[in-house]
Amino acid sequence: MIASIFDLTLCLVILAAAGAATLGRDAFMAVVFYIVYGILIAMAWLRLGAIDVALAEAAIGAGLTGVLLLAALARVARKAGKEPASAASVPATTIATALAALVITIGIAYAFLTLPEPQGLQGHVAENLAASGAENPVTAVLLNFRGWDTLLESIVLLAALLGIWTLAQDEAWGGRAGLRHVTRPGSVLAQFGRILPPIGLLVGVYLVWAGSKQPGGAFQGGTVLAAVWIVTIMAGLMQAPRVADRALRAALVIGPVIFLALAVAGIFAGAFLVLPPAHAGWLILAVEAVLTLSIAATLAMLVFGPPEPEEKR
Amino acid sequence: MTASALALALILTAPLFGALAAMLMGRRGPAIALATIIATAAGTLILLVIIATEGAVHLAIGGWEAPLGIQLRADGLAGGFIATTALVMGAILAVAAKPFAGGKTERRSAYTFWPLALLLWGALNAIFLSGDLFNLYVGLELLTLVAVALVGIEGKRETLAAALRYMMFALMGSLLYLLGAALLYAAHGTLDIALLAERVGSAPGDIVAAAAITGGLAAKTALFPFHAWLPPAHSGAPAPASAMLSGLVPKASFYILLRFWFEAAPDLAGSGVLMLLGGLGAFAMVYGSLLALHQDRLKLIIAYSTVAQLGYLFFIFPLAGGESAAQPWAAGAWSGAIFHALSHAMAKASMFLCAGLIIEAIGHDRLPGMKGIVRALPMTVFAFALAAITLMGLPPSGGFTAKYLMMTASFAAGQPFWALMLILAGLLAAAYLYRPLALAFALPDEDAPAPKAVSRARQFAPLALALAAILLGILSAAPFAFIQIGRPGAAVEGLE
Amino acid sequence: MSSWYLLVATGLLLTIAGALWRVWRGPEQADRMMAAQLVGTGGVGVILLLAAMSGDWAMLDVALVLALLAALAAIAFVKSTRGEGEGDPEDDTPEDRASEDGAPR
Amino acid sequence: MIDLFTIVMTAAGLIFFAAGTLGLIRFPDTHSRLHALTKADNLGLGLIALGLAVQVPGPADLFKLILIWALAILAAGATAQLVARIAAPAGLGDDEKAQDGGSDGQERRRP
Repeated sequence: MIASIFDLTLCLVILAAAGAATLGRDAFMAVVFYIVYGILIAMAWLRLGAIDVALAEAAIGAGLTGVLLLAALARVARKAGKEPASAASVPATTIATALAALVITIGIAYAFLTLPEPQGLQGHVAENLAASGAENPVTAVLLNFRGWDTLLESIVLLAALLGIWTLAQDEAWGGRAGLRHVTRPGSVLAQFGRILPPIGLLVGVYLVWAGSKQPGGAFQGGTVLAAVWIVTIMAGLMQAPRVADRALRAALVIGPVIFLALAVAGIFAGAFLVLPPAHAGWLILAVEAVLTLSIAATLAMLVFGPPEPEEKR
Repeated sequence: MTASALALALILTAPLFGALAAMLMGRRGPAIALATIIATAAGTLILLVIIATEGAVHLAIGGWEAPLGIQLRADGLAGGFIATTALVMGAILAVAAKPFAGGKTERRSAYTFWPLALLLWGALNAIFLSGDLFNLYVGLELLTLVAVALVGIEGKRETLAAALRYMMFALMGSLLYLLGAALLYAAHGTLDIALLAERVGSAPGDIVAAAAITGGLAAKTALFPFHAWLPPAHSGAPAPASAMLSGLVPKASFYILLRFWFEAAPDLAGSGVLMLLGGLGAFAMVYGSLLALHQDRLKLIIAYSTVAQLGYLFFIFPLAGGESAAQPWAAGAWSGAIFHALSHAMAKASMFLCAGLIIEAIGHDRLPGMKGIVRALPMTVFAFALAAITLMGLPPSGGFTAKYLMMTASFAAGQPFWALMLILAGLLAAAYLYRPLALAFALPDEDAPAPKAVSRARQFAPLALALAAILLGILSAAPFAFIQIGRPGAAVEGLE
Repeated sequence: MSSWYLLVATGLLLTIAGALWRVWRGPEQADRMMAAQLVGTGGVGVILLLAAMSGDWAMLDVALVLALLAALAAIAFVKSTRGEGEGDPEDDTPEDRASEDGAPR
Repeated sequence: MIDLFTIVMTAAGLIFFAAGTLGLIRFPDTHSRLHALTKADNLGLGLIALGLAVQVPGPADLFKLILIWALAILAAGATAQLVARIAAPAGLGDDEKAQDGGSDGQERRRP
């Protein structure tokens, strides 16, 4: 009874946040609602027993994406010289979009209600868990059973970064990503930038290490590490790297490169991306470790944005 | 280690390795691209031989069979698309080597172009080989992001707007597709296409899923009425990017539609759905052609032509799908449409590369300025003309074979409407391609500035592509048989 | 006991709903941001209670990540309000800004 | 007995949260809302964490619980100060700011 009340309340609050993010006139407000929405969705995932997803949502949805959107908003304001105007509403387009969304929602809801008993792959995963090299079934799926998806996804992140880099101005190319951040030594922000990173580092590494046994892993750990880096730079304790920096580029690609190399090595075992059960455990941990590095670097660079021209600093 | 595993690994990973290497070593893009072309072409050749001699190849990634793992499938269809992609990418990258050359200092567009182009290739190969609905989604996602970035790579304001619009359409498409795949997984407990074929029925969930997947993929293939993003995006990008975007990228979502309707859910393909898809295709064909007639810029003509040409790819659904699949004409309709997809990929990429070379020579692509360009760029204009022959469907091109096969099937199926539309499509293509060609061969204006010289070697790449499209028509017997390998329903008819 | 946890969690959700109202109402950006902070803290509280209720203490990691990243959005917000994104909000006298401008980079 | 402790502490935590929210909704200006909020929600979360501390199975989880609370205090304290600084100049022209969606310190932007 009380469980249903909780779930119902949660659903209503989620819908309210989503509605406000969509319908609100003010872009800043929409971003704040989006952040709030991420926090609420993480709770919903917990209620569904999907701790891994909740972790990812808390880290990426509520954490990093919010920062990304705030930075984007500030960038638009800077370029346009004023608060970005809310999207001019074109009645016909808006109505058509709303109608399409309504039809799709009704269709999905109807289909969902008529679904047979869900028959996922939990049984298959459990049967093969011992040979996967991971104790956490989610990690087993991500790094072994469906490792090819994960490998491609880690490259999707890089593609997004390349896309953002194409937005740089030509004369700024090669320079430091994003804006230069300055703080006064001893200020609240600077102190905060000193205290948080060690804790964050600990948490990030813990999440990766714990990932093979319990919820966690490269994506969640990498996001936390990216956040740590971002805080350090925003607090003015470090400069963002140059986009032409060799070490940065090596960090960006090392995860996917090692994962790809492992995939190719699998052909000696007769297929592609084969992890021999005897070695799967440490192989997964090694891949997770390098993936974490690459994901952290990529996500942080996504947030910093393209390099800005020197004279504007 | 088996030869097929080696071939598949090469095809899947060489472009991705190349992209990562290009990302690491900013100024070595062209050299890395060359190495990638060699490695991928080697893998492709091995795979083609294996498919031709031993039939379709199946590989469980990581050794995990469906439904747990992801299955790779390389049949004649996959082989045809992979080989065509390798050819087209090779030519495009050869032409791109000059404008995107490394140089002494790293430049933004030269740096980002190579990893993006190679990632695009890697995403295409991943899609063509995948037999898993979610893995296809990941491939599409990679393809979409890369394609959007390539549209905006020149950093001009209006191309960025086109890129954003493209992204909105494409992401909506991805989302719809993902919803459909999620519904199918919830209902049937698998994402594997072969397993889904045994399990998908006509429950409401299956129908909604099929609608979502089809709608999403149609938006990505720019099927009318989701075509609005295509012309500004394809014409705004730099020519080598346009060639990839127009020749290859929409084929990936079309390919997934084929896999879905012919393999995953053939029983769901009622005549209504198939007619709707074909009908929208016919509409797109007329609409795109008419708009192509009204353009005054070469790249826009070529881009609207893509809307039209993609349109009649969809005739494959009424002609070879559903109840037609078991009919004798299905093989012809199937191969015809695939021939069209492949020859269009070559011809359209060739045309955009030609347009790029013309822009290099005269500085713009407005039609009046092209007068007499044949004197400065004879090979380019010749290549353009050959590509035009394919797009019009004149013999002996691949486009002709495609139209011939589809028209025969259309009469055999008792649906002559599609044949009429195909004839109309050819006439309209001739009309909108006539203008640039006529101008190219006209006498130049006396006061026109002299075009800049473009090296012969670079003019050769589009010519090679256009010739390949013609050769596909001349040597059509072998590709016809090859594309049939592993075709769903082929065994029923005793064709092989 | 688990009913109690859920009861408190439901109560926390209601306070979150109240904070949402403030996000909507504003009027200052600072108001919206602070309200979002309250949602974050309340969310951490809810997750702690959910962990206790289900007995699955791995959920604490989610609360940990949320608490760690809660400050990130606020810092990004503060930073984004500076014209050029740089600078410390504590440097809010014109003289500070001027001296900083003159400083060698 | 342990459960009773948990019940009392979590209930007290909830009350603090409720009070904080009430302040957030009812107080008239940005600064007083800020004060109400930072004091209440951290104390609220602290009490809830304290109440649950006696329920955790092992020292590792206890450590996490403490860490969570410490992080929340740290984050809320620092951000409250920072946000207060942002809100400060805005107080001069509330009406105008409210119209264009809030303060963003543009007057200090360098060319």
